[in-house]
Amino acid sequence: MKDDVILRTITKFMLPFIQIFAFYTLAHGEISPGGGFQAGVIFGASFILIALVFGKNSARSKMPRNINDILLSTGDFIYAFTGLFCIFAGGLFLEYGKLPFHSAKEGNHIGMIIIELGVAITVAAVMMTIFFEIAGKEDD
Amino acid sequence: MEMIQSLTPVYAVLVSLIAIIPIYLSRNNPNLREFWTILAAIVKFIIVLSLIPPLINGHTVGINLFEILPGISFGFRVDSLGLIFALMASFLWILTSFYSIGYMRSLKEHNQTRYFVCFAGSLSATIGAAFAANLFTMYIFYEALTLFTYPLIAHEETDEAFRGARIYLIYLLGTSIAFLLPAIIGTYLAAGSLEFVNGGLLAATASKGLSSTFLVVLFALFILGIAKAAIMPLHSWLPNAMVAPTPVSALLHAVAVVKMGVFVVLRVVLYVFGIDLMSALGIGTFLAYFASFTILLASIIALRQDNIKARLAYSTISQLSYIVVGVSLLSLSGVKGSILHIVVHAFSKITLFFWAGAMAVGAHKKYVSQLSGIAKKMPVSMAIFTVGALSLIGLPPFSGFLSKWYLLKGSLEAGLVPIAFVFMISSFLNACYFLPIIYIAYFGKISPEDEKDSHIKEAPKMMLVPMCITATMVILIFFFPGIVTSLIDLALNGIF
Amino acid sequence: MIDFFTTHAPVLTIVVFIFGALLAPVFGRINNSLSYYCALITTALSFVLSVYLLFSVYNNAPLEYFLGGWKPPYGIEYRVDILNSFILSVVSFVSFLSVIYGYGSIKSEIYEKRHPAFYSVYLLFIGGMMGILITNDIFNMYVFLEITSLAGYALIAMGRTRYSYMASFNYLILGSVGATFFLIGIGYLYMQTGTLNLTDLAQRLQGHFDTNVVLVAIAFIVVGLMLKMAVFPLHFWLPDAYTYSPSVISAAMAGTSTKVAAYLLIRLMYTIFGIQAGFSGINFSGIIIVIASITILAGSIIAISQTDLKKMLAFSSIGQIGYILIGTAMVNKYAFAGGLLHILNHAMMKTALFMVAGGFFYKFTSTKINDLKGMGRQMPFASAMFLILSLSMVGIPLTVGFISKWYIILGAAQSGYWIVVPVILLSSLLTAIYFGRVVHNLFFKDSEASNTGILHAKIPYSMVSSTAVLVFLCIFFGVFAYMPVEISLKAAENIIGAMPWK
Amino acid sequence: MIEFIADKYNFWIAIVLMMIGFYAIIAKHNLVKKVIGLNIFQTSVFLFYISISKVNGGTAPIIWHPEGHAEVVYDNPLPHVLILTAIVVSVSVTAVALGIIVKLYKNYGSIEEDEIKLIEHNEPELDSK
Amino acid sequence: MIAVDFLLLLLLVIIAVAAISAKDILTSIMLLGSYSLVIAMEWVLLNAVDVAFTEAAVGAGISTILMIAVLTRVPRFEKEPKEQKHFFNLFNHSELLALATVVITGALLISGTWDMPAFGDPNSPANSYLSPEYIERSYPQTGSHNIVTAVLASYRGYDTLGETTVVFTAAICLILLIRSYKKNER
Repeated sequence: MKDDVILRTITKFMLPFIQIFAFYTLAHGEISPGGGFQAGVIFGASFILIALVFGKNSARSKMPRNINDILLSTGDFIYAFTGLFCIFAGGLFLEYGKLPFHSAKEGNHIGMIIIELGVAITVAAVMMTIFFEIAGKEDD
Repeated sequence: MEMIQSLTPVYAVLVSLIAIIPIYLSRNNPNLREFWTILAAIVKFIIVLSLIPPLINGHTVGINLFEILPGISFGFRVDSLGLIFALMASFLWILTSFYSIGYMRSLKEHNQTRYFVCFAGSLSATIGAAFAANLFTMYIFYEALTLFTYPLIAHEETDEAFRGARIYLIYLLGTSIAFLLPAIIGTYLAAGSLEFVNGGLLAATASKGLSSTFLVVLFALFILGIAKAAIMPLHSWLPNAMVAPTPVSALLHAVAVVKMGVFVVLRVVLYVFGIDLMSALGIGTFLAYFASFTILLASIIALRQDNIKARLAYSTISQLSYIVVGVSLLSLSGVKGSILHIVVHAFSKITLFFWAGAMAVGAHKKYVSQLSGIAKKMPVSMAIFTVGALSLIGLPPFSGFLSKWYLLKGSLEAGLVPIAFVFMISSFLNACYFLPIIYIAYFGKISPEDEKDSHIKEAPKMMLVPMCITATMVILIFFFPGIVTSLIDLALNGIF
Repeated sequence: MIDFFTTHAPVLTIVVFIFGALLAPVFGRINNSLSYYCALITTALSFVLSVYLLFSVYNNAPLEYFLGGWKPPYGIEYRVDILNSFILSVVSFVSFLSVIYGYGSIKSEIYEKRHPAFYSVYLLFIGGMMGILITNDIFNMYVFLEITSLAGYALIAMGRTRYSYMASFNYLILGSVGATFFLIGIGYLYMQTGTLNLTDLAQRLQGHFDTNVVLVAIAFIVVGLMLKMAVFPLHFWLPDAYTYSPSVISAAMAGTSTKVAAYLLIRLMYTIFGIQAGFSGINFSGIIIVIASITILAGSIIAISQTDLKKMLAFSSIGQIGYILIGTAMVNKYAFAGGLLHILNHAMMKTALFMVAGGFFYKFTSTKINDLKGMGRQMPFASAMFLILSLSMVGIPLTVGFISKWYIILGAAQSGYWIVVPVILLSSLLTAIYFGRVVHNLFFKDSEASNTGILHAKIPYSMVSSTAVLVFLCIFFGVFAYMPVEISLKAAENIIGAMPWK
Repeated sequence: MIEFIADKYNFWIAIVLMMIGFYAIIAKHNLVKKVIGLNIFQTSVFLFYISISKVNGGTAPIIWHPEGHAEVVYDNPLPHVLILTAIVVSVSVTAVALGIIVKLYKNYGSIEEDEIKLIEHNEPELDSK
Repeated sequence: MIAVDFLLLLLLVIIAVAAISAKDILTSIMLLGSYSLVIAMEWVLLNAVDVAFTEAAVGAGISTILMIAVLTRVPRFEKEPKEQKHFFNLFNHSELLALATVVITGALLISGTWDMPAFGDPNSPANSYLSPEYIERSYPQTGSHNIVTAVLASYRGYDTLGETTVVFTAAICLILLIRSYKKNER
């Protein structure tokens, strides 16, 4: 598919929109369908699309394996650490209400956004990892 | 009878167990290795001897090491019954050790280290069972003995040896797991404890309304589970185990294994069920008849055996049942006779097995039919055999007479005249299978090849001396029975 | 501080695994051995925490922990009582020792660059099980069940043979089917009750036991868990999985994974299915006892015919799971304690046995029973440990194997399930036969020229010492059984209430 | 009778779908087919859960107008949450299964279960990796 | 409404049967993708929009791509099974046995639905016990308009941590299983 001009052009054109849509899904997870997981999948899918259209090397150069591996842990770490932080803030594990914000409701709200971000990062990294590992070596 | 808290019985058990380590470590130096064996045997005997004085003064010695589960503890308790067994076993271990050295070296056996290691382990298990304070401890040592003697029987590592050892293991482990263990569990369920009690552990529970069927079944499980006593039909491991080296057979058939079997039967009858409960249930009489069947049948089979060791094995099966019958008579003389017979038979039969080993080493003979005229070449051995054989037949002035006397008296005391007849017929049968050997050895014609064969000579001194000692003991006990009977009386004090 | 610690200990026990698993691959980028220490510290920490939990709940009331601060049934609840903290301790202990063992064996069996990922997956595997054990929310159980299963599939596939992949795939399919059955069961229960919290579920199920929905839900949950537990007709995946996985994984799995599934079944049986009551005229405990008896006998019989040591041990594990089931299904204090003790005892014995098998493999790259001839001379220490463990498996007194069997038999006699007694005795005999065969090969046969493929001259101390610790404990708890017995009796009392004598 | 069917047909069809997937898992020898069957099986279970959550006349559980939303009937949100989690689990299992299949093909040159077992039976390899 | 629902479900059955019976695995995979899409539509119909979104992204998107990626490395067509009798392999060697198992399991499941609350019953335990509470509390307590997100991230936030860990597990498992290294590939 690497030689199909139309496909390449359209992909180039669409990619920013896909990624912006991913962020939209993440940010609007609380008022409309969507959330961290879906956002992560879409964001990961955008890289898979790059790999499909421009080749795996090209995708890998945009998202190197090392960074990908670290992101894999980072997202879940943000989530779990938020939970742990709640303990130190005087609450129970994952009790966002005790986070140092104005009110319990505020804390809950912001806590949810933080963990959704964590989920999105991990899921995006996971989707890329799964695809790249299953699809084989970078060059074939 | 107060209990003296003392670790002495523990030491008695541990001596030979610890001796395993130096024996194993000095595996490359046979002399040193044998030195350790002998040393352990002697130390053990001395420790056991040191237990006599407190017992004479009417105490028991013991210790409860640890409680494993509620009501089940691991502990030792030395009473005179156990002491008799332990004395006999540890004394004969010294002799057997010397004898083994001579036997193993003259036959240049392989794997001698394993042999001596397992031998030491077996002795620990034997003493442990003798001194066990409860059924649980006894069960442990019962199983341990089975496991320790397995390598000894398989020693030759031929197919036949493995087969014999496998049968041995299947019979003994199988019955003990399938019958003895449930019996112990049943006892625990009924009595809530497993300690040996003088009047009988279960005697107290009889009044609590336990159904007699349950108790009879329990007793049947015990008897089936103790395959080491070789009561028919669970006897066939014994002839099969004859593939072992002769010192092992001597140990198995005279001292450790089978004697532990009947010893456990004694413990069960006297200390778990108790005389009163036994006679109330009527199972004593039943057991007496059941075992007397073994006495007769085994003697008859022994008549037909040409292999020396097989003949001795069947003789052992029959003699063991003497002891079982004796105790199941439940009369004072009967029990006394049966305990005495443990000792007497041990000395007599180990003499005979030593003799069989001497025949194998000195003359390379394994069958009765080969022995004609052998007395000319091996006069000492044959004299010793004669002593052992006559003792087992029950003639004075040999100790066999004493125990048979008590047994006969006991059967009349219990009012079981048929049993008395069984004893008499069996004595006659004993004569039938021992006297021919003596006859052909002394009066038979020696074959020309044997006449010329210069290899046929007396066994080495290392073997001959222990034989002489045991034979002397056979005679000594007849003239000085007090050594044994005073201890027996002590043991029976609390029971009758 | 102590208060803070006690309050948060339940969740920390699990969360350390998540952190460990996340950090292991990151640290592994810096230095491979860092990931090893990450695994070591994580398992050690969780072991300390779970023992702390055990003592805390043994002396005081059960602990509750509301995750996110939401009260159940709205939020997820952790509930620690003696039963699950006991198993938590067992699992974390076995996993800790396995990590120590792995120091030597993983190096030789797994390619160096995979170590960080390996340790990470290992931590997830153990952490998932710990999560199942501690939670009081049935859907949370499912989530953690999947974490541990997924990690388990990958770990099994890391074995040295190519058939490991097939073993892993079969496990994956059957495991997923089992988990999905469990999920279906949860759905049906949710349909009937509208809640997922176990305590709440138990209350809301009262009076609904005779509905089809609940019966089907129970059937599916039980079948799903039995798949995970490898109970006899559903055991296909287990022998291959244990045989073809790396030594350290066989050891860790044998000690933990099936027991956790057994715990799940026990927990559900007693808290929500109401095994005591018996509903709709179905004798629930009778059915499980029959299944368990068949499992015990079948596992033991098939084990006799095996030619591979690890496979033999695997079939033996199938049989031993039956003991745990049979003990806990009898609704008797002593039998329950016996089954519970068997979780500890079998974990120690089987883990140690697989460790010894791994030692043989380390040295000779073979676990065929025929290749083990004469090993008694070449590896006397390992063979001696194997002998002790075999005796323990048979149930010789003064070893742990005896203690649990004793209590199960005692309970069987008390509750009148006499049929159990011959089953256990017969299986002890069968166990003696198949272990006797191996011991015979070890000590009484001369080594043959075939096992010349010696990989390493010497077995590392890490492998020997971790095995020796377990063997020592097998004897120690067999002699001084007081502590585990007390704990499990109290757990049994709490679960089924004091039963009158006879 | 018609009413009874109308009440239950949703569940029944979900169950039928489950069984189609389950059949593929058991009966198919092709490993990819097994994974496809597993996917169908699990997805159908999810359908069953979502069917539980439906309330007649309800709307999606999103509060559009926080003031006075009490009159609005919402569907049960809890099964949705559970299934969101379960979908993730399902795709994770699929990914791992596919990874194992790739490795199996590399080692055996086949993705048919019976062929692999035959190869292993005929030429078992110890320590082949 | 019911008609659309029923037709979609019928379509699902047809697609499922076609997917498992196709010999060409690529066809199977594409059918599986469409199965996911149709089921997502069904879920939209049942008002489970979040789930539908996820299923469309994951089931129809990622899963399909992954399977096709695998298919580039393995044979495309399913082979006819060789007749092979394995005694212990009860689960594999007979389609009849499989059919029997499936029928029994299905019958059991359907028998369970007999006394279930009706589809869409607002008074069923599931819909009347916890769910009203969630609906009532979620906005005041968390400020989230989407109740599903609120329950997912807050009330059952720990499940979601588990879920994130599951995907993490999947990725790390794949790294462990098939990541190839430059030298000395294993």
